[in-house]
Amino acid sequence: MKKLINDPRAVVEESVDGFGLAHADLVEVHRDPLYVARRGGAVQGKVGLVSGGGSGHEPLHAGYVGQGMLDAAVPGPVFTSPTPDQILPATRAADGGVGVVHIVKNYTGDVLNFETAAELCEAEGIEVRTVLVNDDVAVEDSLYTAGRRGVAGTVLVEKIAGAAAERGESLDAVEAVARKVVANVRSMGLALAPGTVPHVGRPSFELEEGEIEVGIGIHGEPGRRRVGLEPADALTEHLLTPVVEDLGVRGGDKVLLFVNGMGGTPLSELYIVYRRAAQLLADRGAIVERSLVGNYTTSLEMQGCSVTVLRLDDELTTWWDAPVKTAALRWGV
Amino acid sequence: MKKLINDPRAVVEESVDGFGLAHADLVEVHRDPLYVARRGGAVQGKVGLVSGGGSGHEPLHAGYVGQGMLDAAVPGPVFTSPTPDQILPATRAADGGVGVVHIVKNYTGDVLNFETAAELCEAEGIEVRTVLVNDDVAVEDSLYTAGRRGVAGTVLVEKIAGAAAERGESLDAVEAVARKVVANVRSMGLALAPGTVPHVGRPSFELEEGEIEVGIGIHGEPGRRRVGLEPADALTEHLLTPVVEDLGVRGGDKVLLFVNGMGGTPLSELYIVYRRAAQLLADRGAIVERSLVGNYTTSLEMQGCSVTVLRLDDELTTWWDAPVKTAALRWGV
Amino acid sequence: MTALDAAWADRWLRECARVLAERREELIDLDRAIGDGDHGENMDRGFRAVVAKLDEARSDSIAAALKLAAMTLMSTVGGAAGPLYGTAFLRASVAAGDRDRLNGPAVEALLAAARDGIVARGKAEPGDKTMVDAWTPAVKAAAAPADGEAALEAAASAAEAGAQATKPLVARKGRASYLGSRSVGHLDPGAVSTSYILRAAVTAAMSEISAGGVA
Amino acid sequence: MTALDAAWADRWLRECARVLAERREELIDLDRAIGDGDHGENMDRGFRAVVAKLDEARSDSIAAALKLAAMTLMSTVGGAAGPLYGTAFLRASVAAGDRDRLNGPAVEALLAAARDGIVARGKAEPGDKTMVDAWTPAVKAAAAPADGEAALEAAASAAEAGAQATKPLVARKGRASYLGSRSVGHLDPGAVSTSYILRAAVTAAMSEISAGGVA
Ligand SMILES: Nc1ncnc2c1ncn2[C@@H]1O[C@H](COP(=O)(O)OP(=O)(O)O)[C@@H](O)[C@H]1O
Ligand SMILES: Nc1ncnc2c1ncn2[C@@H]1O[C@H](COP(=O)(O)OP(=O)(O)O)[C@@H](O)[C@H]1O
Ligand SMILES: [Mg+2]
Ligand SMILES: [Mg+2]
Ligand SMILES: [Mg+2]
Ligand SMILES: [Mg+2]
Repeated sequence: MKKLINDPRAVVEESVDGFGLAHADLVEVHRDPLYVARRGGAVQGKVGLVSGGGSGHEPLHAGYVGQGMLDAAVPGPVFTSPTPDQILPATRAADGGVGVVHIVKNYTGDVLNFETAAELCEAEGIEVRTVLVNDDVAVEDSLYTAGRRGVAGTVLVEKIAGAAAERGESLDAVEAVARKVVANVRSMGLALAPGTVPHVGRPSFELEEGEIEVGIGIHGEPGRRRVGLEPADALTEHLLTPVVEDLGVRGGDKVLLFVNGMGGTPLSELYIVYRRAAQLLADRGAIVERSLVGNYTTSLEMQGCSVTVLRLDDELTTWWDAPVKTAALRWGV
Repeated sequence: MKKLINDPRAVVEESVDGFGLAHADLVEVHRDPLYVARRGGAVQGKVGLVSGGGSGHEPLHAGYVGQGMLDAAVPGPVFTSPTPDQILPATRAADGGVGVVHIVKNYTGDVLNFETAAELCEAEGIEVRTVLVNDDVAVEDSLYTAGRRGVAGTVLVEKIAGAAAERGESLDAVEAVARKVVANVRSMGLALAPGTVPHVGRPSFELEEGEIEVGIGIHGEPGRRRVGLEPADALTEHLLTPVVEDLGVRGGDKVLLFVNGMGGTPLSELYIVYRRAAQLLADRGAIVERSLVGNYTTSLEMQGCSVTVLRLDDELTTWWDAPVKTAALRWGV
Repeated sequence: MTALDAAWADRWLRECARVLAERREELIDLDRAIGDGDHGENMDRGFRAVVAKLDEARSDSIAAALKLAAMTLMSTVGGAAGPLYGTAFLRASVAAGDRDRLNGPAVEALLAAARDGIVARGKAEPGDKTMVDAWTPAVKAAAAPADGEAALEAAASAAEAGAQATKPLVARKGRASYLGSRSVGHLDPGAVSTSYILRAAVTAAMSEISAGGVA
Repeated sequence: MTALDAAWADRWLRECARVLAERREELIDLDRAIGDGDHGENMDRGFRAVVAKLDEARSDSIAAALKLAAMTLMSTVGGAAGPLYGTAFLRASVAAGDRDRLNGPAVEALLAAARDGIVARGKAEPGDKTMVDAWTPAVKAAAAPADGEAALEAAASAAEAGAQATKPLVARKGRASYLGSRSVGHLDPGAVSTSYILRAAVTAAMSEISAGGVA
């Protein structure tokens, strides 16, 4: 394992430390327990927004703490959800007196830890609403699974709900818009090569030369199937087709197209995927109104990408365009 | 070779195509010959700013085209400088009637091609000033080399000169501030693992397990020396020390600290490097006033990073903070 | 054999830490196969923290030791296993009440409370290929013996068999469920760690070594 | 042997394309060792484009063919080699003037003009481990023969020797100079491609095949 790290067990703390130093104008890093809060603390009268999950997906979530997005982020160990005793103080730090929304990616670990934390928060008199993100169409949503996973669509939920909260919308309204994004966003990813979890020291999975995993999760969990490597255009179609079919995209629909890198793939390749995805959407008569291309929800240095489509309406577009000032997403301010 | 590409020889064109589609609000992509210009064309009365070079360093340079930064970018084939017949129309597209600055990374190929293009521009009556960026302290600047290479510091030159140009400074003034950045910026990088040039199909160099290249260039050119892998803190010191010594950083100096990823290293690791670099600067009494952390000047999917320090004064800080609206760098607007 | 008293509870938790550190790689490998490869690290981190807490202040009752373990696991393990084992130890602590020794029925009550806590949180049913498949037969096996140590021994053996029996199952809960039928042919890591935890309880019961001696 | 006329110039450029496509990998490897690994790709791309241009419109003079090559190389090769070879062919074209056949002194004049163009652009001196180390001995060797073909043959052989002689040198220009003494022990890719280009001129001179037949 070759990594720019010191002690494999100190990776998260040292990295968050560096993040706090580099973005001291935006965030405050709290230790014991570890969480990242917006500089200056909770905004009174504003609905608080908290997200979190295992580390290794940077810039998710700490990179999205700031004006117009999250009030606090809770980083767990690499690929392991954080614990209730981290989530509780993060929620306190985000509470402006009118309630907090927890944005939780749908993994058993995250769900259980946020659930426990929410109980503790309620006991303290902080009203918590939990919005589960489950955009990954690679996993069947049935009684026989833990349900769909939350992947890159999470960034869109955080951005849009964050904008609504920043503009002073009520707890009900912020929760509702977050749920609306969840209802209208779908994703699917693939991997060309695995990443390596520092404390494990070996790649998360093995792929033969010329073999890829379609439907990969952001923790290197296996996906739908292993197939041979194909040209980017064909691979893009394997990702986009289930996404738009599940979402039921029709001619005339306005969408946001988001091509996300898994961390180890060059930006130039993501644009090749974007190009084909945009063509395929155009072929279906959909109108790409907004775009996002880059490494926004990663899986360490995994090579691969995911394609996310969000069906837009005027409300979602307005919140998407609203100013945001975070380490990883910034415009209008 | 596993890559999200179609034809290895069409990588640059397809990628720039996708870039143009994703950022149609910011840029226009021109074909035959290929270059990327700011949407809406040259701003009359504004000094034009053009940069370019081999592809494979994305988001450099096309990602920096837009308000407050470049007017045009000229992508060559992967790791190969563009040709004069691309640079010429890009310069025309950037010319607002008061001259154009070419920002050129100091490589023989880039220098020769931009030089030829500049002659052609002058023949057309466009006044061109060329600013060579040569921030890489890994290479000895002597009569016996082609001089220092231009690496990640280029982003800072483009941002700061771009801000000055946007505010309507004269050709002399824009050239002067670009030269001031060059005079005050130094960088050094290292690689843990190579990238693969698509049309070559094999990694650019070989490193043993447990071996790294210190002083690597952004084309995988060999650096100062191969050493054993060490903890991130020690490696950061190997990069930062020559940078600050060459720059002659003293106690009380205000600096911008920039930790750049080479494309295949997780953001979390870059923050671990940032953390140590900030500590080392503090130990020397330098004051880190501004920061930048991320993949801004890459080398395909190479794993590694570089550390750049820019000595700031009030003028440079003002231009750094000025609004910028490009695909890869955006704030204040 | 020693009594199942507060000193035993302390030794049990320390033995868990020792065994899970030893089995860290194995559990990582099981989780890599059908999950995300962190189960061994999570359990090792959690029980290491439990021992650190025990070293700070010796618990003077079974209930106190189990509660300390519950709170520590909850705040250090993370993932799915953290809240599940945390709830299990918390419910077990409540079931232990002010008993200073455990007999067979008490062992059964304690294990049943733990299992019920896991089911309440995780909503898994037997056969879903989770740790429930180790806990459920363990509770059942603990019902017969009157003697506490014998009940533990029966429970541990049943948990081991239960863990082995997860191999042919299709996972329906947790991360492994994403794999669908590709989860067949692998042991569930949480069921295996459960069997180690229950076996540790037996080892602690047979051990003459005083609590402070094992780390 | 055929005359060194316009048809020969056409065949020369096509032979360059054929040889450089064949040597693409070899030149990539030489450039990977002490540069950035693109020289073979750059030269292949450039001469492929030259052939495409020749196919569009047959040049009816030596000067026209060389100028077409110059402009095409300049706009397709990129890197250091593009402007250098572009300048070389442009100066050679000027030196060819309105000659419709080349004798020995004309060959020498043409090669000297090419070399001087490269030096003017790149500022390398002999011994800097660049393509200049192939061109310089080539120009010198071409001075003796009165006959054009013999001059080319002498030039090509001298360029080959010159290219081989770059091996022990320390690079002082171009990308390889960053390596300092680590560049010792490797051939300079541009010197090698120069030797192929000059050898191609000889092959074209010996070839009976009409211009259209070689692609
Ligand atoms: N809903 C559930 N109910 C009971 N046990 C579960 C459930 N989900 C997961 N588990 C158990 O948790 C184990 C995985 O734990 P761990 O790897 O630490 O967490 P994560 O899956 O979050 O990475 C599984 O092997 C399984 O035994
Ligand atoms: N200043 C120079 N003068 C003459 N030849 C040079 C000079 N710099 C580089 N070269 C030649 O160019 C060759 C490299 O060409 P190429 O790989 O195509 O370009 P780049 O170095 O830009 O990647 C070298 O092998 C050398 O022969
Ligand atoms: Mg996990
Ligand atoms: Mg090159
Ligand atoms: Mg796991
Ligand atoms: Mg080269």
